[in-house]
Amino acid sequence: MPESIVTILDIAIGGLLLGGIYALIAMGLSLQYGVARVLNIAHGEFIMIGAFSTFTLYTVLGINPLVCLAIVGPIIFIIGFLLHQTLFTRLRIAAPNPGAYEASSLLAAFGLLFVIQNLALLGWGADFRAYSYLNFGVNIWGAIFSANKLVILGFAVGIGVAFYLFLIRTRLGKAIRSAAQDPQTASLMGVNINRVLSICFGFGALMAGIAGVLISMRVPLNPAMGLQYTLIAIIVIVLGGLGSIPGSFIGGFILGIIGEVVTHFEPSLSLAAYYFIFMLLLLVRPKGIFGK
Amino acid sequence: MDITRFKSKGFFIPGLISLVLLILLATLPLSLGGYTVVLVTTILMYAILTVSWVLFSGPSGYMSLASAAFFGVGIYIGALLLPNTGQVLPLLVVVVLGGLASSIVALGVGALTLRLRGIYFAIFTFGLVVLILEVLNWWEHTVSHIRGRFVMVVDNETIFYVMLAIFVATMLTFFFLRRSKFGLALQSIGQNEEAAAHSGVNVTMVKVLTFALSAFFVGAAGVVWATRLTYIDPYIAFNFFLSFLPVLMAIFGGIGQIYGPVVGAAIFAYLQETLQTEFPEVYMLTFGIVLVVVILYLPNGIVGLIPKLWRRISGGQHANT
Amino acid sequence: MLEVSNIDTFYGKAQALWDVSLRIDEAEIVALIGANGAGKTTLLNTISGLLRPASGSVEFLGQRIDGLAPHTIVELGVSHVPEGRRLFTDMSVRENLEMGAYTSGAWKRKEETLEQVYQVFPALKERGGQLARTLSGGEQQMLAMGRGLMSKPKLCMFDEPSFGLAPMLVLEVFQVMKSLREQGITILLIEQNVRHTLEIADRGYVLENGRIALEGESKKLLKEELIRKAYLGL
Amino acid sequence: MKKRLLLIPLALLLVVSLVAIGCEAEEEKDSILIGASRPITGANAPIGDAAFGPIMALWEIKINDAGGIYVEDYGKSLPIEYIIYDDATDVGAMVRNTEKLILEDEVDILFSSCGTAFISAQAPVANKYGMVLVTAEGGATIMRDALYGLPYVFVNLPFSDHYQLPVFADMCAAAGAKTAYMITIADLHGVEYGGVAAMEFDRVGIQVLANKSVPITYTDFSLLVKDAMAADPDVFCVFAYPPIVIPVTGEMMVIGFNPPAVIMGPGGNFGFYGATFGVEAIEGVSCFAAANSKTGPEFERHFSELEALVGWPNLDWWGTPFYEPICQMWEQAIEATGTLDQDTLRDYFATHHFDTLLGDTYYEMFGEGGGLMVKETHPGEIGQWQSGIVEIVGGGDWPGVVLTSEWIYPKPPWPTP
Amino acid sequence: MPILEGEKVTKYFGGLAAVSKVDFNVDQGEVVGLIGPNGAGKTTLFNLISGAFVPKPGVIRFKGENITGSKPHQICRLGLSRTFQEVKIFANMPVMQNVLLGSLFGTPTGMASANAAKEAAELLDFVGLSAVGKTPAGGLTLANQKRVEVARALATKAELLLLDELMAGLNPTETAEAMELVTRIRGRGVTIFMIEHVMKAIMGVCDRIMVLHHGEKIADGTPKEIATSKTVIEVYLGE
Repeated sequence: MPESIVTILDIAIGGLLLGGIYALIAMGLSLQYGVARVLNIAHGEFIMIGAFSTFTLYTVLGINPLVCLAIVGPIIFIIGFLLHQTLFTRLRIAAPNPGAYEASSLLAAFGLLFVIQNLALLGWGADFRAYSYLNFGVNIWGAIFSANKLVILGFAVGIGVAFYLFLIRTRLGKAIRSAAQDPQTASLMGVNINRVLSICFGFGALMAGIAGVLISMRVPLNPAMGLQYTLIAIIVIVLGGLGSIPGSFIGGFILGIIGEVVTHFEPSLSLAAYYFIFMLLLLVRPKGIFGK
Repeated sequence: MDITRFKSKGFFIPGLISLVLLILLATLPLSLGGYTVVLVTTILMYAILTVSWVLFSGPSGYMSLASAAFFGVGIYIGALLLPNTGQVLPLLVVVVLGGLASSIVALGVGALTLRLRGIYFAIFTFGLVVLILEVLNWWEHTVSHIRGRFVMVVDNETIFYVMLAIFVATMLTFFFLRRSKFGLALQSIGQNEEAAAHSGVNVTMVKVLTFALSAFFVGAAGVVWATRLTYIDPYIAFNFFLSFLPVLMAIFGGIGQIYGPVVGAAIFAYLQETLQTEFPEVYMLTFGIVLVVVILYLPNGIVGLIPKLWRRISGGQHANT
Repeated sequence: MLEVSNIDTFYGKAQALWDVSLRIDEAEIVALIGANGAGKTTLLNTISGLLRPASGSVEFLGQRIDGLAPHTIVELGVSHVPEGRRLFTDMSVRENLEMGAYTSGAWKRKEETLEQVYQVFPALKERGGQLARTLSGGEQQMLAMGRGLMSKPKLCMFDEPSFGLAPMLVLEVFQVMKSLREQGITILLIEQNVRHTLEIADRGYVLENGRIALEGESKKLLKEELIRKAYLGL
Repeated sequence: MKKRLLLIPLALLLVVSLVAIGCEAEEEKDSILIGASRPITGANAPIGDAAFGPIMALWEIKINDAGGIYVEDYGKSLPIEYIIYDDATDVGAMVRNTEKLILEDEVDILFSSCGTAFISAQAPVANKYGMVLVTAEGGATIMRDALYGLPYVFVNLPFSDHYQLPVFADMCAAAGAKTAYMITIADLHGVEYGGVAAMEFDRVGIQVLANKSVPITYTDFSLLVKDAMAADPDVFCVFAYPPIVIPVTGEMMVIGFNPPAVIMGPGGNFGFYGATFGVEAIEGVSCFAAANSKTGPEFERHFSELEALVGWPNLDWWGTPFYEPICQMWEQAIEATGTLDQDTLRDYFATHHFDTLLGDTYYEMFGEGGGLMVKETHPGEIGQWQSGIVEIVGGGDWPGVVLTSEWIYPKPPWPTP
Repeated sequence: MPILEGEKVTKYFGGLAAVSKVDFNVDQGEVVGLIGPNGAGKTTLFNLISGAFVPKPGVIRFKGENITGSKPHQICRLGLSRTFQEVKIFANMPVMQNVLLGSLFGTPTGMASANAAKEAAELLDFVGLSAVGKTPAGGLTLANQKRVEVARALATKAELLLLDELMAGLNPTETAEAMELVTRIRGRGVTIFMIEHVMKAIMGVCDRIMVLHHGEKIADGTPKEIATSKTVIEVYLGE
């Protein structure tokens, strides 16, 4: 196959692979912000917790990282659910209006960021932790990608599609969508709004935790690693339109591809490009690519 | 408490009290010296950032996360014009230039972001910090090939007095703006921008000018801060935590009253420093818990306590509603 | 059927309802009349659980429901069609209706109920797949009412269903009310259009400044001096 | 209104008085106070944990078990006592901590913060107050330029042109390498190493095919590594930190990019680099390293003590051999001068030779300014992973250099999965 | 002489014309009503006149001057002021300052503070809100909030006032009071262009009525003509 086509494949598939993880973390944040109205700046900390847990389970107990998904995911869901039930539900009830709740929950999440990071530091220490898993090449039409990245992409797409179907098809999914638009009216329909919002927050945390499990196969871990992912997630949810879960999913892939294209030409500007495009989009189309 | 008071009255006695306390504060380095000066300088820096944030974001309702960008611009101007290799311009001139540079950035950003409201404005201004950081970093890395800049070393007393002067200027501006026609217009924008526009307020101009004004003080403080840091690179200058801190400190202190942001900044800075130095292992944990507890139990910030306590002290009088 | 006894309700620190009592019998249309800000919506919100009374009680079919969460109250058979329609604008017409049948009992029978609602509002059937936001004002109101009926309520509370509708559509809304009552649904109705409301209602309450100022049979109320002056402009 | 205005300065005064209460009166000297602002949290925490931090901990035990350091001014041996503040990897906090240590805690000795940018900012601050600062983690040529104006600052760690990259370039040229490809991190470290490497490769006739810089928070290196592979260089340099070095290594294994020489730094010089991939997998990867257990008996003690304290994955074969001498020099300087007076100590550091882990140790002085540890003190510059350990394979041409193994060129292939 | 004229005023949202080629004029001193079914484009037309939207294509002239493309605050300062369908007041500001804002910023030259305060006090008295001048506007009843809006609009020295559903949500007594207020405003020499659903009100106070339907003007005439127009009855009034 000609060189240039392989390069284009490298960029395109590489972008999708990168985008998969972006999509996953952005969907999680989108649930937490778009539905539960918590701009969870501690989102990345759940990624970090997921990653560290996997590291420990794999290196100490020898549990396969993919099996960890099934262990870490539910636990982080429960942590997220309980956090929302105790902390954020209280704030929501106490807040005089939705704007005040957004502000107070953002700040509470900021506090949470510190608490979780410090607990991780006490638990795991500050040292770099890394392991290598499924780190071998898979050839796709001449372009080679590591197997763990393909697995990450598979999970991201699988979870994204499954979650989308869940939202569209199921009763709880519809409750979540209605709560996203108008929680008070949803409660008048019989939706237990506190529980549904907590479930959304829990799902958001779950997606972050799963992203953490997957990321841990590729990058070194340390307790301060979370914030960079939170920032990416914020960019993506704006790109996809605040509150739009499919938007976040597709937005993640778009950002991934943008990242790879810029990296191809000038890697040192890749992050600048993210923010530039993000800000440009805010100016030209603040509702996001898929917002109405 | 009427925060929208427009007509000014009774300046003399409170002005006199402020003046006396200001003199006390100004003579502080002589009486206490040493690290106290450094700590108070830090608190003044935080207070300038917080009050400047409240100056614009408080009444207008636009949550700006651009503080770190303005501060960074000031720091960079400081580093460029006050290098360790030899002073180009007097410190005070550079302070003003740093303020102006930040104001110019704010004017540009303000003009661009007029259409953005609510969380979009907040996210945009935050993106600005990272964008400037990344572009500047790229510039230093591939164009100027300068790997960090040493800044002129200035003695602590000078830093303190210049910071104090900027603080006083910020407070006076804040105080008079709130009671001016301009402040009223800004507040009307915060409550209903559309109605303000249709009532004859040039909303664009009011917003952009106030944004630039608030940026001026932050930029000026940045110049002074550069001389304290003594060495800067883009990552040091554009520290995006400084975008969040003023918001936290303002809410921590409460933005209903004029002294709220100052109290918030002072307590916050002191708490942060004490925790970070005395309990470094659990500093973040304690800090996070304090933050969550304040949000849960003191939604109006620390100064929200004062009216409550006052009422209790003065014998259970009820506040007028 | 519904017994509201001596409730006081606060909005934040401000008291909105003072010692309000109200009774609704089976298969009645009860009208709730009052100026803007008199506390009508607050009363509905208190009944449906969005607000909690500071004192007093609300009983539905003999069971205390004050203090229960809104979703529990819906399960018991009280439906609240809120002011301003409050549709889920990004969901389809059909999904909006399905949300109306969210309670566990109604969910199982939702296809059946859907057919019944389509009979009352045939226009909704044609537009089933459309997003709610794309409907006209009148259709949106129909959808809000239809959604309120999907939970198979015993008591249905309507908050200004004719607000913002052109005169022709207002009449249609009142027609629907009448036909619902004929189907055995008890109705609590808030309306600005006092004359029309009292004409179809059995009984009425007048709220003024958060207190019940008058109550009685609609026909009598129509003749009351206070009503004639304040609400009918006579 | 009055209440309002009153409260602004009152709040400030309150804080001020709290601080004042915190200050204690002078007591009889019963310990040597050593202050340090360290990254206990934040991005630099892993480095602080693995590098100078453990050296400080070991030294405290050693000195205090021996009854302290004899200081003639006080006529007795004084134990050492640390005051360590967290700077959360924030330069502003580091500056504030440093000033607090100097002004409020009045420490006798200031120990260094962690990271090149941090040291660069700490040096002028320490110098401003006349505190001797011997730097630990980090160092760069920009520091050397500044040293002329910083008489109280002494730099220990070797850096790019002093003398790592000249040695590495010579090694590559001698092995027959013709081309090089560089990935550098977009910060001070990257600029420095990228720039100096370009000069050194040019000097020995190696063509630099590309120098790609990447932002600190970048995580996906697939395209870059593929680009590097397409360029087919003889030497592949990654001048970045562990969060970049490790994924780049992973990518190289995935696509089978195996140039004859690979240098990873900093990152490759830590035990956890080997632990991540398994030491067999990284056979032949080069890094910056000064010494290992085989360099000499003192080094064997040095590394075994550290390993017992922090574990093998946190061993650092580049930094710690230069950090332990910091402590040893302080001890010798205090005992020799009999004082904790900073000016006296500064002059002692500037003019005397020390006997440390590294052997004869001394500084090259920059005019009236500070000092840089002379390159003749370095036991080695370049390491390479061989059979599970970092062997020292490159160094200068002075007598103190101890190479523990031959450089393997070309590097053996990555293992097949 | 027309104080306000519109020529082929058009506004598209997405692909749909909310207002389509509407010609209109309002004469000095007139009270003109604008009616039509929900979604007919009435509020959009007001937004176009007051500068919130720019017509494309179309031209709007006020006092003979082309104001197409002018900003809302510029149009306001020329003497064209408005109220809103959903009240837009400054809820946390005292009633007095709501009005003051209009006289400080909305007048052609801008007023000195003392004059502005005097003017605002006079207007509060005019709309009957003197007693609540210091109350935060958000605490008032809907009817009174609408009065605050009217006073604020008048404070800008308005020559033409756009009233968007002044009576929506008011009870009959309040509606009657609002009609009386409209008459008194007219008595001050202010021209009025008003959207209204309450037919009794609009028939009672207007000199002339325009009817919009699907963004197009379908009728324009005296209340009597409108009430008997076949088209209007068909699409709007019903039997």
